[in-house]
Amino acid sequence: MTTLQFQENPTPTTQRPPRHHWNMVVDIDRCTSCRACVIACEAENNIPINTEDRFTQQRVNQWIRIERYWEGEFPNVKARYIPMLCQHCDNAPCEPVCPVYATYHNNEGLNVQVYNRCVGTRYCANACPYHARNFNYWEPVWPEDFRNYLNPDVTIRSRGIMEKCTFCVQRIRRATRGRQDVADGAFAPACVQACPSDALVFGDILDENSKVAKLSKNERHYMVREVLGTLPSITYLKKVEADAL
Amino acid sequence: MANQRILGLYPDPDKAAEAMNRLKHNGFPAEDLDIYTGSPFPEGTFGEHEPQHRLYVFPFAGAVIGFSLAMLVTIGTQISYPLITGGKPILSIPPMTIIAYEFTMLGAIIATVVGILFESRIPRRTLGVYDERITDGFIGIVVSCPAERGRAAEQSLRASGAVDIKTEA
Amino acid sequence: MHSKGHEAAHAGEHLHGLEDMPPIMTHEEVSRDVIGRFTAVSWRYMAVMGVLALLFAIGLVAFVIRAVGGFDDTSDWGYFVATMGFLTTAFVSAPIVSAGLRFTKAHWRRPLARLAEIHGVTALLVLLMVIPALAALPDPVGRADIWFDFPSPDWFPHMWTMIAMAALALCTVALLWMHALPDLANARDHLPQGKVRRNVASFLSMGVIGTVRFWRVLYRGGLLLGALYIMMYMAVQTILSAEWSLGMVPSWKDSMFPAYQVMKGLQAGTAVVVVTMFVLRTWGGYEKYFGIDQFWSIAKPLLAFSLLWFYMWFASFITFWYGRQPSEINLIQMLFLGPWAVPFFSSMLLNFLFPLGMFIWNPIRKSIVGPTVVAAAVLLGALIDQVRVYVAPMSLNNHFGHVLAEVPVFQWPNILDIAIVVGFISGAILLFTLVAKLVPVVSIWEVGEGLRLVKVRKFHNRWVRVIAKSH
Amino acid sequence: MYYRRTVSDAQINRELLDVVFRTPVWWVVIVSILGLLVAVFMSTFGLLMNQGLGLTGLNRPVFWGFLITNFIFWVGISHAGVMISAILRLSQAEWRRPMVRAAETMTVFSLMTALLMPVMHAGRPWRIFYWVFPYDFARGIWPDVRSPLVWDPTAIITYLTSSSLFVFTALIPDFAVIRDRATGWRKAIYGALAMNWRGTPQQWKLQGIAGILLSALILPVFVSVHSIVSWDFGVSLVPGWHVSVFAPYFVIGAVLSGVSAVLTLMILMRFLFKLQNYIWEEHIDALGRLLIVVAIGWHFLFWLDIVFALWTAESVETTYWQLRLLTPPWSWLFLLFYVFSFVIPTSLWLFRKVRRSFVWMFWISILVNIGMFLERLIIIVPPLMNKDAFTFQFGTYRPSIVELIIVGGTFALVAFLLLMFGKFFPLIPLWEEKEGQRLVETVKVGNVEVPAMIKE
Repeated sequence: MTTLQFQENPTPTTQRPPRHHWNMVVDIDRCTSCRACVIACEAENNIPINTEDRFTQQRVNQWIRIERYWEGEFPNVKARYIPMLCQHCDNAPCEPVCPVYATYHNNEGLNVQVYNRCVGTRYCANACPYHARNFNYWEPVWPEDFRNYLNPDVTIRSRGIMEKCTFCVQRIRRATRGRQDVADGAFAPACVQACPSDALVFGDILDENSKVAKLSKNERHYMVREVLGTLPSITYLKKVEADAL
Repeated sequence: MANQRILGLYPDPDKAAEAMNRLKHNGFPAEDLDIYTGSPFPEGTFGEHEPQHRLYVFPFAGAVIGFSLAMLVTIGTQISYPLITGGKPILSIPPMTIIAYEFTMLGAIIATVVGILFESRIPRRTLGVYDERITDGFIGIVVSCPAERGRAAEQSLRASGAVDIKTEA
Repeated sequence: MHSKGHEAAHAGEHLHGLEDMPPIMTHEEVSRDVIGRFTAVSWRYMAVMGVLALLFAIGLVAFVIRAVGGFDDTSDWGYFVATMGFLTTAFVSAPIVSAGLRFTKAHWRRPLARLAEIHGVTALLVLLMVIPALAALPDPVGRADIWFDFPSPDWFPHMWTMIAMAALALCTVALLWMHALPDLANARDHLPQGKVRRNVASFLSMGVIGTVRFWRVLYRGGLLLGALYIMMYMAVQTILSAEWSLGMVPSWKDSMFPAYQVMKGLQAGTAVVVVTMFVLRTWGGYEKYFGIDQFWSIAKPLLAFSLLWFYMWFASFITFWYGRQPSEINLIQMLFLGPWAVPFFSSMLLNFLFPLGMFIWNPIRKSIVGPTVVAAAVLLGALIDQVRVYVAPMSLNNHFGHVLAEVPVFQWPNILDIAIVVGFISGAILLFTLVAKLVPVVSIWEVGEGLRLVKVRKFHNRWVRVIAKSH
Repeated sequence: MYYRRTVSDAQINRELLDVVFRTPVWWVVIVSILGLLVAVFMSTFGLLMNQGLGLTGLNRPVFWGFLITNFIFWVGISHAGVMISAILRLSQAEWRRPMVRAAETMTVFSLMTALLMPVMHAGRPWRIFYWVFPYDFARGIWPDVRSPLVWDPTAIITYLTSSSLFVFTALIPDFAVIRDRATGWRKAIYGALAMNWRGTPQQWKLQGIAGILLSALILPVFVSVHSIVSWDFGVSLVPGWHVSVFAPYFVIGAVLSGVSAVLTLMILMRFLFKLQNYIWEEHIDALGRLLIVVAIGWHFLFWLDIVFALWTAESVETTYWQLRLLTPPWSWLFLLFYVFSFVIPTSLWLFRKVRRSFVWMFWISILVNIGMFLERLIIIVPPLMNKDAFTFQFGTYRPSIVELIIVGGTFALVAFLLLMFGKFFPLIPLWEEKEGQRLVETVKVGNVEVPAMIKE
């Protein structure tokens, strides 16, 4: 009886052997849905401002969003929150469908989006089971006095291309450039940094004593839509029921 | 000595067939006789000699070329840009089969068309001795023979009711 | 020699195109010849019957032993179900060949339409085999099945499957009998008095007289029944593959599969017809009717079906391969690349690669032996393929749940399985040999009609065949 | 049966080349109107390119809409050409003769139109040719052969090339006919095209073989093309798209829409080009019967799709079927599509009179194609609208005016191209018609003269 087997990601000889595998842990129990992560992300990554008509057109551009579910009947209604962002799957359904290699998997476990390769077929957005990809339907514009607030480390995406959460790859690059090893928690993506209740934890799963590595072994851990076999890089920790304690 | 091509024009197939028989009977070998028609007739309607061709070689050659080209492109691109997408193997066979299939068919088809043109000997430099009425349903019989036999050929053509005779040195 | 029946003023002089004209007989000759062979019972025929009957008996014994063993373990019944699937795929689908060719008004179908319809009678055998196969099915609750818990009486939980199968059997018998009526009448009129066979024939022919009205009804009714048969065959293949193959495997959602099985049916059915033609031609003395024309023409659809075999397989394979969900990876392991890889690739060879490699050469298509060899290979491949498709799912030890968590190991046939497979297949052939003595194996009236509609004439300097449109 | 009216070769030339030598008024009028529409179409494309896809009705969950539907629709239409000519050539059906070339030509033009759609629908059209023809080495990378969107251009360009060559090969003898009648510059051009064709037995034999051989080679391509298009959906994990039956289902659907498109074309040709002597009741009757068979086969696969989606009764599958079948407007569209492309064509089985009436068949063929357009829309959009697990706002897709203009414009474009072709080349192969006329025979059975064909 052979049981479930996945093809291991083949590491091509020409690529450097993986030194890091960036992962994130999201503790649902700590999330208060304050949406600080959403704002931080927009500020860090030069995301066009989601004006009112963006909402009415249903073309909101959010790299991270908070999914809200209601449970139970009034008066005892429970609100559930799940921060949802690109899961950087190891078997990402969005990658192979791109005709021009605009998105592929790099050797640090990141699902990379290459803006100037993208021709905007939007096939990846259809393929993504987590609904984490955004398309620039319009040319992004900022008010005149906003120009100086834009982050110089991040490309401004033109109209007609896909974009999504990059795990703040610019920060990763700054932190790891020319270094052999990076201390755990030495840097973090904007959302993680901004999270007041430490619901989001970021780190390198490859070193065993990193916070991420420990938390992801927590008994509450699960992955979203695990049955699809996409092997996400984001582990979620279940809510602890107050009445269960 | 110069070879001469004589065209006899016939309004209906029966006369043409008769002319063919007569010419053959008068010692003009079938491979020196050619027939121009405005539309296809069943093979051997006029008792002409079997057309020979080697068309079937072409599609196979084309298919081989197309297939190897496809292999070159698919394997080449995948090996030279070893980027992992969706955890699929760097050398993914199923997608390669699809592209290889299309290239193979494309090669075969292009080669076939080339073969058809080549085997029907077109494009050719000149039209040669010819008559517009042929595309109106007339039938032209062309005898190519040494100049001194031209007279005999012409007679046989006339004898079976050619409405017109054209000669080209 | 060919001059008979040719409208030739001067058949003496040799003209192009005469040599490849088929010999032309008259209606009377055909009738006398076929009726004669129909009544004659040679020792060879008896011998074949004996062997087949023996094998079938052994198969039945093996089946009884299995039945005593009980119906609880599906893996016991894998090979039995596979045999059922093979009979449905190969023999029961044969009438589709004749029906389809009737639609396209192909003249070369005339001699072979009847034998294809006789093969359809195997549906009766399959109808009987369905009963134990149904008993072997696990309880549908908690697993997918084609009836979606559609209410069926407790005393007969699987009534709908039975009804569908019975309808198919009824339709094929009707198809055979209807098209045999004129020939039965012929036998009634031309067999000597007092012979048992004559009485049977006259009973079956039900006093048919070839009035204009009768012929019109025969023509229209034949087309209608043929259409019904094809549609019903699709339904039955869908039910069989859904109940005993797809439904056995959790999370096997392959909407292509029933269509794939139907297509395999067309391929194997055509192959059966080819092989039967060869047998009848070589040992039955029917070489006048099954000529190059038949083999050459039927080779083309056979090639087309072989190509479709690969096409449809690839279409579902690429879906699973690209999807790469855990259960899909296991499914590929189970069906193609895992323990059942050898059967799969051998059937790929026999059903696709070999026919393709042979049939792209016109000389091979345009021969007697070529198509026969390919058809035999196709049949062998079809058997292996059906074994793979039915035994692997039946041998799973958990048919419930939402994902296919494990891949079953390869299951070798034991002696009982082999006896069952061989026995029931020879049972089907036995059925054919029996029915072939009940109705003429070559349809006299259709061949006769064809003779009236085909003429050979002189066209300027050559001979041509002139074929009239029947309507 | 099919050739009861016998026409002489000269008359065939005269009647079928009429439009080639004498420009009728209706042609000028229609072509100029269509040209205007095409201009509107192209300028809309320019606007879209200039302003960006914000002009479309697409939004965050629904990334693909009308344009992709239109793409599939036209690829589907293009399948008529090979369906008709190849299969009928191989089976040597006599009634193919008047319709082969028109069908093949329609294949070519509808494929060209289909190729426009992905270009317009991409975010950066000016970059897209790199994806189709990888010339742009600035990126230092070639397309990813693993992507279905790379299989697509490969297949479609193969199909386009081969069907154009197919049309051209069969045109050579007719070029010769025009060459012999034309004068001046026309003679020069057609003469060059005819390449001094003379019509020797050798050349005719090769024409015959070309018909059979090319059909046999193009037929597999034709099957592969729409299968590959279907895999754009089939291989992705979107529930409702990830279905294994899509390949044959799309192919047969394509044939369904294609055959009815050929019907429309035939009837329009008979009406516009005055081809009463060549296109008769028998032809549309035969096409009608073909339509019945195809519709039934298509329905089998359609039914399999539904049954095996609901097979395991998982919510991911049932939700979008609820959307398709029960939620307006989709429920209405679904009903329309089902009636138009299944109920109507199959019920033709019962009505021989309808099958043989040009007016009826014209409207029916139009309805079938409307139904097939809806089918593609229903296949594509509802699964996208429904990302089952998530709560955030689900887009409802409504095509914008721009998309509507573009979709409408493609019809004008194809009609325009077909009329242009019909002006300069005969839409009915002259030599096939002449051959057909020649092979007519009758066999006397008893008192009736049964019409017959000469077979070699």
